[in-house]
Amino acid sequence: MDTSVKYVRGPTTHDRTFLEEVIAQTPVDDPRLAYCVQCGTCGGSCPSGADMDYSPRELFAMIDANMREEVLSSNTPWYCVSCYYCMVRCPQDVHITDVMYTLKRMAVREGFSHESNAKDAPDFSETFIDFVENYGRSFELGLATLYHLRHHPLNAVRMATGMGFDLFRKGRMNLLPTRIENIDQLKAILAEAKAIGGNGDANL
Amino acid sequence: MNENGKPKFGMYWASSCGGCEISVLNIGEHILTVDEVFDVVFWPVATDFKYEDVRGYPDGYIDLCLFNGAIRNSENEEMAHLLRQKSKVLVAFGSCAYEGCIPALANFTSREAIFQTVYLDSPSVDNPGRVIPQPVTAVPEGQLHIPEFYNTVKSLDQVVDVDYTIPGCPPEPHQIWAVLQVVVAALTQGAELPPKGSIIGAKETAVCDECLHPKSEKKIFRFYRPYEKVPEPGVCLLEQGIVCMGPATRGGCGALCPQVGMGCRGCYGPLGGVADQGARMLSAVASVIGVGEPEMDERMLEREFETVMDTLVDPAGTFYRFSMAHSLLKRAKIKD
Amino acid sequence: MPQERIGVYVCHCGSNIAGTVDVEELTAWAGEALRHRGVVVARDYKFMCSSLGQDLIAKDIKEDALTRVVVAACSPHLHEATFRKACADAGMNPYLCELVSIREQVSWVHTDKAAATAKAKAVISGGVERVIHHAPLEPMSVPINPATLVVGGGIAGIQAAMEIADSGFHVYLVEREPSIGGHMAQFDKTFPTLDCAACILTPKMVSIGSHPHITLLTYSEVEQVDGYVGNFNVTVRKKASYVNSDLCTGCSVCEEKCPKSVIDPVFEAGLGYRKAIYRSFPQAVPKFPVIDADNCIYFDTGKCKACEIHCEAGAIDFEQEDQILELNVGNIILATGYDLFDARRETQYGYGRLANVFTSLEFERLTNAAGPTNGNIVLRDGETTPKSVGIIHCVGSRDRKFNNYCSVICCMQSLKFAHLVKERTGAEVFNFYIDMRTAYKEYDEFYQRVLSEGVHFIRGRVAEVTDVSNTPEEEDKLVIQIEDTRIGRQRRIPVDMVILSAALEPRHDSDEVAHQFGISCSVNGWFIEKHPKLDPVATMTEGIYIAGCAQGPKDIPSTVTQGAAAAARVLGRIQQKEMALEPIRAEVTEALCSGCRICNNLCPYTAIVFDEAKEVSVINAALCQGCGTCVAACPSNAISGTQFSNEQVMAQLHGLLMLNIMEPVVS
Amino acid sequence: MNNEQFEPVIIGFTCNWCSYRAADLAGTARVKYPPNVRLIRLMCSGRIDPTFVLQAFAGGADGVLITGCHPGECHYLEQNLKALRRTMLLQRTVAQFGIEPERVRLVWASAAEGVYLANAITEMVEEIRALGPLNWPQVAALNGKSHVLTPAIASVVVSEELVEAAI
Amino acid sequence: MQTYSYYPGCALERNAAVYHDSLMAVAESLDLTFTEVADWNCCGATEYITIDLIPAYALVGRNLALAAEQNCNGRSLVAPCSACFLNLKKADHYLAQSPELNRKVNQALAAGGLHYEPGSVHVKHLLEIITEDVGFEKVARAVKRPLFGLKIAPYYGCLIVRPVFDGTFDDAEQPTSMDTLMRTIGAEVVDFPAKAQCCGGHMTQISEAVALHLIHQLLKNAVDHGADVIAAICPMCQLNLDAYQDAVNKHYGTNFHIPILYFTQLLGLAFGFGEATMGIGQELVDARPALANIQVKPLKPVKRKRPSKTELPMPPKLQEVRSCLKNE
Repeated sequence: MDTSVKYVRGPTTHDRTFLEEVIAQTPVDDPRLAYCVQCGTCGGSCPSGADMDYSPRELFAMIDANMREEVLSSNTPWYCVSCYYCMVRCPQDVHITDVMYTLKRMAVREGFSHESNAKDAPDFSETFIDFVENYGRSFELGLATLYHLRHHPLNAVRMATGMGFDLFRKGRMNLLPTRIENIDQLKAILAEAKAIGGNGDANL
Repeated sequence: MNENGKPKFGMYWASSCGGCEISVLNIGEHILTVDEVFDVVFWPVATDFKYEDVRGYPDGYIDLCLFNGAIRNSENEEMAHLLRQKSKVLVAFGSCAYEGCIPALANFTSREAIFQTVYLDSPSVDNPGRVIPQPVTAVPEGQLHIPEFYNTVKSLDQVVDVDYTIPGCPPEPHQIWAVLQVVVAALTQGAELPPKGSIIGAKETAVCDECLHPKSEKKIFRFYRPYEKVPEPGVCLLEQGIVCMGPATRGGCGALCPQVGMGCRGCYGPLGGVADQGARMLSAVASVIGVGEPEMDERMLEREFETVMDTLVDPAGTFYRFSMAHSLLKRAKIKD
Repeated sequence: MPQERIGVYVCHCGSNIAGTVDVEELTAWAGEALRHRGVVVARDYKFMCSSLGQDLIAKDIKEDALTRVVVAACSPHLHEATFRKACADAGMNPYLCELVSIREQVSWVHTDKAAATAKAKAVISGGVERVIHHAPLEPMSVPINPATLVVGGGIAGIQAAMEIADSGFHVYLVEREPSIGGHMAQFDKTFPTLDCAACILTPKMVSIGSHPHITLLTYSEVEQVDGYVGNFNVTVRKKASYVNSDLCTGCSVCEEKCPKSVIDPVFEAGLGYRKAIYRSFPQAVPKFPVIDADNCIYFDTGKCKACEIHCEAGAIDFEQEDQILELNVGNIILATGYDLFDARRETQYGYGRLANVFTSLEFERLTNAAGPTNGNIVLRDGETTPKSVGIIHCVGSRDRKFNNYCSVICCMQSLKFAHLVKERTGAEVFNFYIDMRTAYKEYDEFYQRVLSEGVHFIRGRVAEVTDVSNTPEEEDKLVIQIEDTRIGRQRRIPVDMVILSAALEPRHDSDEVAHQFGISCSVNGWFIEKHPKLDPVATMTEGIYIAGCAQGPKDIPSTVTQGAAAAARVLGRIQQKEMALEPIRAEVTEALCSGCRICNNLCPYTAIVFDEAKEVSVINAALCQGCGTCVAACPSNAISGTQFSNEQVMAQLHGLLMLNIMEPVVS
Repeated sequence: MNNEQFEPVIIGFTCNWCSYRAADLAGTARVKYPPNVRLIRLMCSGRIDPTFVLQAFAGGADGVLITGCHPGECHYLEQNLKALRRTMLLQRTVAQFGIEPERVRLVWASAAEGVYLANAITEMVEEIRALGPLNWPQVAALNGKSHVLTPAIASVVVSEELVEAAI
Repeated sequence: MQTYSYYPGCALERNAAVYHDSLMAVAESLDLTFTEVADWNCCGATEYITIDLIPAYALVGRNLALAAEQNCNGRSLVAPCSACFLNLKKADHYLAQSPELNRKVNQALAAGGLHYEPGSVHVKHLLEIITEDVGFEKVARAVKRPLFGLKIAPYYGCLIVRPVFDGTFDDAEQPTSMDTLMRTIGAEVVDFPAKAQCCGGHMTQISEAVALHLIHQLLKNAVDHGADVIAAICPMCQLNLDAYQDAVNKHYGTNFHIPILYFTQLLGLAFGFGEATMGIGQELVDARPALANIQVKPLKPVKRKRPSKTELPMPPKLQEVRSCLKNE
């Protein structure tokens, strides 16, 4: 990006391909993203809204303006806590949380996910699903340790001595993950699912 | 050939059960009058005339020809054309000739399926060569021909021009006699014949008009097949849920069936101006299904209706028992 | 049957039709291909509905001895009457003219010219086949009863009733509540001029109460409506008020003495109290109180009778019963108004949970000098004057979960509130809006005025009103959390009072009322007008008119305009003295009826009766509405339906499909 | 038959008070839908006579759309329920004739639902397109005169000329 | 006796084992049988969906398919974890809504020999089953030792009340079912306006500051209103409020010591089970001091201060009029 340009370059075309792409990759036929009236109910409702670089409302306007790079490198989707306040309050019934998931997937797929200050979030998700794919169950101790060892070695130490240790002491953490019996079946399903999804996502 | 000067009478039996012929005989001693008035020149069931004889008659030779039976095969059709050519007045006699009747229920299936059942699948069949009738068979001596079996049964008026129609399965003897009297009067006293195309030997109103059961407003909550219910005497059968085609069927029969507790089956065909007897009855019956309120949720409504309609088994067979060939659709579509 | 001589007329409608349908080809085709069906003239013209276009038809009828006319133009709902009249003027029975739609149903909905032209041919072919089977008909003429029923005594009903009664015709004004006045009587000031609502409304109410041509039926509801335009039979239930209005002087001593005080959910919007015997408000018209039997101690326990004891006129009558009145009227105006959106349903705004969240109607009472606080703007404790007030727009409006429409009045109302708060308390005022809608005479000027008064305007829809405090300054306050969309940031604004500008909703029973009067409601529940632009106060049902918020949210000027407009329409009808009804009826041919009685319970208007002597069913032409259900159900073809006969429909069907064989549909 | 996309012909019966007005509204709002449907105005969906539907099929229509006011909103109070009953019974009946019941569709559309009606029409056109042509005149003409039986059960072969002659 | 299929979810295996133990005990007291779906897998939490769409739905789809397969007489599927509950319910809902998604997910399931027909499993949260299917009357009958005097802040969190699919059983903003449930077992329910706010979810791992802010807000709100205990219905909520209380205190200089118990633990105590059986003590903030507040007799009702003459009436609460409202 040309950082010398201080203003947001206004969209020069009325091309809505990015908007259409986001809509197509969000489950249910119409996530109603095109109906956003910019009222800001989502931004106002968001528990982590104060820390987002763009409010969801702004992000939707940017999607409509085809500002692909700016949208996908924003921390906004990664700061979504999936509380669904925006979705139940949105007067236009935009499926905001689902759109956030879509943006996260697009960001991961297109290599933007480490652009924002929430750059650890995708790794947390990936560590999580590693366990799910190999064991069929998630695994708190392993997840925490692996994730922190990879990204926050200092935290890993703090985890092990502090709260993590407390949890372990109280018998609230497993040392070994549980593996489901028919893990082969699950693997086959996920492999097929990935194949159908193609490069991450299929248009829906 | 006008040896005795009497008008010439013919009767032919195409695809039908023979009941019509019996019904003619059932006019009792009046049959003697028929013999007295007419010179029978063709009546295979009663007299020994051959097709060749008919072919030999001049056109319009037969004054009155009663044609009973549907057009099921090429022989029926050929005879329809022949008799049309040789007759002054051609009458579609009985339900088969008029509207296809029971033979036309075959229009719900196909020739192939019929042959399959009759010549191959039926448990009593012994047909190791899997032989199926062919219109033309080559033998050393040459070619053998038999009539071709059609896929679709037709009514007489669908192959030739018909002057009058006498409905009924079979037409009631008193109606036959009434018609014959009119014809005899026309032939002997120069009285006027009804306009061409008329349906004669029947009434202008429905069977209900003749039915003695008192009638009231109708609301049907479930349907019964004849074996499912002993009808309450003196109550309109339709009101009891027994499908009675009376309201949609031309009267003239004397409402014989409903009077003995059997719902009218519709053999006298539709009333004047009705294009499709089955659709009429369907509309009437559906209109008086008693369940369902406008306030109900749509799904609920549909469920209620479906429950009632589930008790009406085989609606097409019920509504089109006699009129299939003459209905708007004429036959069913058979999937390949 | 001798062949008819048919004229086919194709309208271009400017480019509306001609832009999508090849009208020249269509016309040439009709003249050629349909000649064997009797088409002797086929013409196209730029605007068939213009007088020149009509003249064209009239000329052909006279010169070419046409016996049938088919016009291919717009929807019959628009111009059927026009072309029928043109034919009638030229000496042809108007019912021998058929208008087929190639605009609404062809040119406007299709894009491919070839396909649209092909479809237009089919449509014309259908019309030609159908018109062959038309029969000349004579409309039925009904006298118009000059009396009118107005339902609803708000400002719309008041206006309509006044206009008609002032013209010398009788009006029955039916109102559900004990007094007329409606919502307007609850308001203090009206935007944008800020006149006092009572000052402009009360004189009108008084003249209604004393008008010689108005029968005022308050505390009454319509129970049943029968009949048709010109001759409606209306059954009204006048609820027992337990006060003899012939004796009552309206002194209000009974109200003072009544020991039972209850919250008044209607006039005081739940913010104030009334007695068990009450008038809605002191200037109520009529002036007589009613006893609310559900809350009356005497009706509950058999003891008390304080009102009776203190009534010098002896007007209290505990034995009074509901009265059923039968009214005969020629026309009906429905002005049933609106309900306020129940703001408790938007849980995140805390109404009903948080004391200092008020609805707009509550706030109207709060500012009203005759209201529970004598016009003092105070918090729910009744004492504290707020130092900061937030006003939230679009509560329950423009929201797919509740009402997806704009309630029209909320922006202006909120501006009025902001002004009043500022003027009377000096508090900080925040308006939270999605879009500011001030489109009407003097409205935006009012916005400018409020802007100049130092009111804060924050663009954004409030996310929530909460009592969860994060900082000391938020303690004991209502915190309004919002994204201020001007800056793209979340803001938390602590205030003392929140006012919710709640949506206007159709009356909760609008569906039932519509059904009762035989009109329709839109998806949202508002009564549907005959035409949204050109006939906004008439309905699809002849003789029934609508006015005011029952038709859709609107402000006072528009409401009054509609009331007057509906009255003008009714007056026009009354002046006609009689009117022609479409001769679309079902008839039994007795000679064909077998008396099977299939049809007998199919008619919702009980127009079909069974003649026991003749054993045939008979249709009462005055009651028949022409739906044709019995025609379709008659198994023996004994019932025929004029203008929608089996022959006509079957012929049209044949015509529509005939073309299939001639020309396939073009994709 | 050419290999162009099959364009079905659908006859639509509309109620004067709701669905015909919905169709008008669709026009006024310039909502687009395929030109395959041809509408007939009735006063009420209760006027629908199964005969009309069968006549439409017999006359070459590929589908029939019946439209009326929503239950509870009938201009004539509850006549639309009669339309519903007739349609449901008719669907059962035509199924026995080998006609897919989907070819008879009942849609409720109020006068306000122009877009909804247009969508319903579009949807139906696609559905019928997927079902393929019904071609009833050809079906009814199949009386077996035209083809020769082979010893095995002959599949139905229809000569073009004969069909044309029959039509 | 009502039987349900039971989907515990990963957390209930270990971290929230007390939730599992206590709910099983409570179920028995209420005549409920929970049959665990054999060989269930993780629901993917909120993580899988952020990486890959079809696999995320296929993952949940496998659970639904297994539940449907093993659920021979049309029982409902109960999930005690709010995230699992939502994932299962949402997947079922979206599969039904989107034929394309349904086709793809079922194509994936077919690779494992499974098939799921949307709508065939009715997913319910444990709280929904206890408050709606069982009902407060039956709960009241099972109470042996009412929790008189214990001040509870019922904490619902997000995913049980949001998003609103057709037929969500409680209000999305101010739910009340657990309030009534806690009153039914004799406890005092404190006003807790933050009851449906977010606990921060996985933000503890991504931006601790954001998470601590949210946890702090919840703890403060409960404590401000005098709660002894917060009742939780989701392992994630419990973990965040319990395990990060220390961190909140450090970060904000506060001194919160409010125990977070699963609502089933509280039900169990009221039904007469011992503290040990209910796993009391496994929480990081010890609940025993708070539980000592339980009285033998109910507290005297606090007299509502007489409304002043000037006070204006409040509108009735929505619940009281809910039945007569449109669209409810």
